[in-house]
Amino acid sequence: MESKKTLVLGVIGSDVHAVGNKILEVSFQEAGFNVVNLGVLVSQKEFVEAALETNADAIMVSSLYGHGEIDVRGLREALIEAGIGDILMYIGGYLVVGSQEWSEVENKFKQLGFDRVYPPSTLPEDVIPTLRADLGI
Amino acid sequence: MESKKTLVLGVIGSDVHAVGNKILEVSFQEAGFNVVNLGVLVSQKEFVEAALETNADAIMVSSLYGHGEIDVRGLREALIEAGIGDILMYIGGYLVVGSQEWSEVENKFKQLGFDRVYPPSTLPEDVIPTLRADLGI
Amino acid sequence: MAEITHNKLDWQELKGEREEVLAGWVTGQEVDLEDAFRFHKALPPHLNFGVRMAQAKEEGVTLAQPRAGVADLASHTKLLKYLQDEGGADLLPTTIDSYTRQNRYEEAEKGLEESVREGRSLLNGFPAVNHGVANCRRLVESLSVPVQVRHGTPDARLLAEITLAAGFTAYEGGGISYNIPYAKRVPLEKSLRDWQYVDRLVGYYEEQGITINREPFGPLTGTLVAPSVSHSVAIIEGILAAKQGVKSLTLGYGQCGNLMQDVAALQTLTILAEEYLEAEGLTDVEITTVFHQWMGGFPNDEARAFGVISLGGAAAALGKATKVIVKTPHEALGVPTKEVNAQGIRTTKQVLNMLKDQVYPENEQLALEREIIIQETRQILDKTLELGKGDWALGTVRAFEAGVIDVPFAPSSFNAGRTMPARDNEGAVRFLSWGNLPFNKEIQDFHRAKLAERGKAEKRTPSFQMVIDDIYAIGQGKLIGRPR
Amino acid sequence: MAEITHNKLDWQELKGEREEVLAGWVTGQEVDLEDAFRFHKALPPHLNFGVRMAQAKEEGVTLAQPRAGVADLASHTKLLKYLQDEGGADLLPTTIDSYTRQNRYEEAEKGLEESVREGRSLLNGFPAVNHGVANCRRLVESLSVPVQVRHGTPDARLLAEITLAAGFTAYEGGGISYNIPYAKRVPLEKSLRDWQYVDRLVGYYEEQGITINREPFGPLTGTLVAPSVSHSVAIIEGILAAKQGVKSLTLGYGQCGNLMQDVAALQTLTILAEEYLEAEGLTDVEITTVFHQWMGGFPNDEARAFGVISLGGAAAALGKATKVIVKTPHEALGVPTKEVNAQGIRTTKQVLNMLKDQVYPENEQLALEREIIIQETRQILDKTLELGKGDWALGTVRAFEAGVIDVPFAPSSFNAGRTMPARDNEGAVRFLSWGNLPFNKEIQDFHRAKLAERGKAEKRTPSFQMVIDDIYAIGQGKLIGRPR
Ligand code: B12
Ligand code: B12
Repeated sequence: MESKKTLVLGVIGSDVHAVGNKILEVSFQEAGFNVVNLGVLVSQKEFVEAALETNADAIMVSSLYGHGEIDVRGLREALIEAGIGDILMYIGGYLVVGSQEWSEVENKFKQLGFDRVYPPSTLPEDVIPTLRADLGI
Repeated sequence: MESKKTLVLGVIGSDVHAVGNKILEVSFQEAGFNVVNLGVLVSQKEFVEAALETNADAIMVSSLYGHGEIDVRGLREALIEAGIGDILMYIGGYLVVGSQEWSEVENKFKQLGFDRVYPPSTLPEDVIPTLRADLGI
Repeated sequence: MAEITHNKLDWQELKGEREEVLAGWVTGQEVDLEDAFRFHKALPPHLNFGVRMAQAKEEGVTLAQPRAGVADLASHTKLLKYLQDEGGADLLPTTIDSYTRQNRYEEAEKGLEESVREGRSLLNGFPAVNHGVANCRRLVESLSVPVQVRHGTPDARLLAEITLAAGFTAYEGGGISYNIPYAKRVPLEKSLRDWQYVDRLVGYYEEQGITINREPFGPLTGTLVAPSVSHSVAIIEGILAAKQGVKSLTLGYGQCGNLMQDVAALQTLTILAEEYLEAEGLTDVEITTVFHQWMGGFPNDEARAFGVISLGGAAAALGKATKVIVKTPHEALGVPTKEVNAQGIRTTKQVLNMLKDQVYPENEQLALEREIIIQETRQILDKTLELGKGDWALGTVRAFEAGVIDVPFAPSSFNAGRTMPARDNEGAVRFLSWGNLPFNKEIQDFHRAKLAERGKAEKRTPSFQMVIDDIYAIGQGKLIGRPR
Repeated sequence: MAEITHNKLDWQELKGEREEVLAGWVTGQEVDLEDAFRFHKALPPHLNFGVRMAQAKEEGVTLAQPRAGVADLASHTKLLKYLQDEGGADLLPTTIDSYTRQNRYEEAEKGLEESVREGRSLLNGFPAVNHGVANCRRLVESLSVPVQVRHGTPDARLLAEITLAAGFTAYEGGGISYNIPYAKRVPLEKSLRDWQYVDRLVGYYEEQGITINREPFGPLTGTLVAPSVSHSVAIIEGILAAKQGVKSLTLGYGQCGNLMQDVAALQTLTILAEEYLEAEGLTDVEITTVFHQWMGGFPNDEARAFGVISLGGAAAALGKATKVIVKTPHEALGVPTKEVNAQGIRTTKQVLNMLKDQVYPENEQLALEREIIIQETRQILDKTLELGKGDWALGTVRAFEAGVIDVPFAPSSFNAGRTMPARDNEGAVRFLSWGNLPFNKEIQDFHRAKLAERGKAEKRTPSFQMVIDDIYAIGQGKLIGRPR
């Protein structure tokens, strides 16, 4: 299909949690998306470049190991600089060290430039309908 | 020995918890007391009568099943009426239903006329020295 | 009193007694059997306890059931719904308060009133007699899983009349198991006969096509009760119940703590029960099992209590019990809140689910453990029947008199109390002294050897101190009360 | 780079490399080996990890060790003391943060500073390199049980230099187990060689009479890793370590969830390791085992998590692991507080204590399970050695290239990633596809049959969906991901 939307997927920073990433890849593919999976240990630069190169419709960032807060700072700015500042961007996983009040975490990451923020026990089926809606499909 | 002090022991009310009672009996005996064990399901009347009959030095009440609060009301008064109002009286076990702040429970039972109040995980060795002291031996 | 027999009571002849029983408290007047039958027949099958148990047995899964009861109806309903919805309880209880258990309905009434006034339960359970039929029905109707009456009542006739009429579909207890651990001066003849009444009532419901599940209380005093002792009691009560027409029977056993012994105990319970029931020609009874998580003293610490609870769940699953009665992390702290109670259920269910497709492997040691339990139980039961000259009820009375059945730490003056149980070097419950339990030399030698082995490992002669140490052990974080 | 071999590195020739390594961060200058030896020799034996492990092995008990690490020294010390005193931890960890693991010491420094400023840890562990030798020593000195460095670092040379000099007596990791699950683009030649450096350093300590315990990371990706795969890696890393002079070795295995398989895995791990080490003439190595409580996704609910933790404790005790690494009831919620961490330890210790005198019975199924693991592991290891022409290091590189060793869900591009593990109908981890694992027909048929059996029970053809279901299963309260 020509109309397939492209997602760039990856686990940011020094994070190596690979299992959720693998499942998301398979699930998004099965849901009809074109998935560019950068895997684990992905830098901000790699996200930006991949999004540019593939003309992506959305970036799906994972962070499981707790350093997400540090790792994503400046990502939205880098996207703006690259001229794709308004690309849709989701994040999910264990976004901070320890367990904090979810609404605080959500807020923090929205301010860091994410359109949607997902807690750890999120299943692919919890995300796909929203993603379709946000992408207008 | 002539000088043996006599303890009246029993589990008050409709309470049938027999294990702790058995252990207390054996332990107090081994510690050199003369033990009159009324067992479980002991009424206030039985406590008063046994104390009178055996010329007891102390009454050791157990209550494990949670109704202790209701069961012991009036016991001190009954002892006073029987002319042995100043007999030493201890209570121990699970004194109320559920778990409440210990200091509150202790206070409540002191007001109900007990000289000492013990929480459930009390071991015989936690009590015997104090008992000796209170009885002046 | 006529000499007790195990024969079926004549329903017509019970009329007079029933009237007396129902007059025991004002709510007795609410009992109307015809109406009760209508109510039961209208209940959907998923609310029938026996049906649910039979289904679980068929599927080979273990169901989880908590204990719970508070004084007033609204709070009790809320509690059970919480355990069902948030705890995931497969089966529900209604634990009865201790005054009701001693038929002291006035005191229960006072406790109930005071509880309502103070806004907290001053009773350790739900006074179902005081609440009466109509109120109890409201409870049954508001639940979506079956509910059972759990108590500890030597004379439970009125309680049975009221709760069964109200639509409860399961009733715990028996003439031995709700007397010996729960009373001091109630003669066995009396409690056996009062429970025959209950069983006959259940049998009468069965005659109308209404299944009421009956469950003798397996763990007895909950404290180092060896499997053969509790099996003997469970099987006798099973026979006595079946003689009165009970068709759905759940036999119980309380965790001892050695996994192999616990599995062997669960496996032998059904084998032996079927054997002895069949010998009496009682072949149309559905037998299921219940495993009780550790019934003795618990650790104060919640985290440690979770460990004890989980091990109990594991033994239940590996022994393929039909249901497990769940403890809570606050067992050693007091009657739990609904939240804490639900935690115990969820921990248990996680363990059950993770083990449900696994088996405890057949092996020689397990076979030996089963053989010991089978031989011991047969020796007790056969001697009991002999004493009763073929009558189980009479035999039971005489067996207790003779110490042929003897429950450790029981408060009843009709229990000999001459045995002394203790753990062996692997933590299995054995006998340090077996009193008058009619064990043959082989069995006696077995116990002697097992305890000598432990004594040697601990460099001490087995004595009552060992028993005391074992009583405290689990509460203090271990299974065997080794000297420090 | 010269072709890798498993031969012992020449300590003198390492001089230059050591200088480079120590120059990697300013605290490298603090390392003074003579001073380190003095410090270690002055440590009382009860603080030596290897000594404690050997003692536990001798006594046949299982020790409990948590994971824990926060950014700043004072908080980290407080945390470990709490786990020791309130949790009853027998052994302590120091979990290193993820920046340090990737040698990003600047980022670790930033995280550390920010953590101190904000008064909460922004790092997921303790940045030991940044803290340096003197600070780490303060930590070691303030504890009363042995402490180990736990991390996930492909190039852990500087971290080893600093922490060993600081008096840590145990060091986790290895050239495979801290690369394949923890990195994406680090060639095995590089990580193997960097870990030979670490092992040679440990060997040098051993030459001075100082025992440093080494532990390959057993669970790898923690997600449905079959025993033969993790055993192969553990044994290779054990051989590689011993070749460099390591004398105290703890081999690991992560709980799969089927009790029989877990017990068989623990039993075979030592048997196989001794066999393969002996074949290399490495006979003076003390081998102990570590069991990791379930390393995959946990349930969110604490009560359910306690159930998973307890089952792990039970498997560790019944499999007679020398130690168990403990999870916490907040595993699925985030890095735990010290209180929650201590709860996990206490639950585990209750289970360990209650099972420590019990055995998992020998039986045919267990023997079969052992046989499968032994055969599979031998097939993998023998092929590896063949590929390496007798050299384990070279063989490892080639085995990974060929998919002869293949870790499921590993992020490394040097891992073939062609296998697909799934649970069988009893929950044991089997292979749905074994990629290039060099299994003979018998083994292949075994796995095929096992998965066919499950497929039949679930009325579906085994596929990746089954794998996904299994990944979520424990988190969702069950062991096997059955279709709903
Ligand atoms: C397996 C595991 C590991 C394995 C990973 C192997 C591998 N290479 O993949 C190993 C053992 C190597 C490991 C290492 C570490 N781990 Co780890 N690990 C886990 C564990 C147990 C399961 C993760 C998992 O695979 N889950 C299953 C998958 C399917 O779920 P998932 O990853 O959560 O992904 C789903 C959702 O989160 C969501 N999602 C994820 N990303 C995104 C993105 C978007 C856009 C959306 C919409 C949704 C979404 O959808 C996914 C699919 O359903 C979790 C705890 C848990 N969950 O029980 C800890 C956990 C994630 N690990 C943790 C930590 C700290 C570490 C370590 C630092 C070690 C340590 N201190 O113990 C290292 C870090 C290594 C590194 N540099 O990254 C912490 C994170 C804590 C925090 N943030 O507060 C956790 C929570 C454990 C804990 N409680 O301490 N870990
Ligand atoms: C075994 C047991 C039973 C057995 C008793 C068998 C028997 N006849 O003895 C059975 C199963 C029959 C039973 C029944 C019931 N039980 Co009960 N039982 C227990 C259990 C598990 C252990 C008790 C025990 O034997 N401990 C070991 C002995 C050695 O310790 P102890 O009894 O506490 O005694 C020691 C100390 O308390 C102290 N002590 C005691 N008395 C005194 C007195 C003095 C003066 C001093 C100084 C010290 C002292 O010294 C003793 C020796 O160390 C406890 C919970 C627990 N502790 O883990 C619940 C528990 C006591 N039972 C409880 C309840 C509610 C009941 C029931 C109402 C049923 C129910 N709702 O579940 C019935 C009541 C029956 C009745 N009418 O009494 C509650 C009480 C709750 C509360 N007060 O809030 C408990 C705490 C369980 C719970 N968390 O719900 N129980």
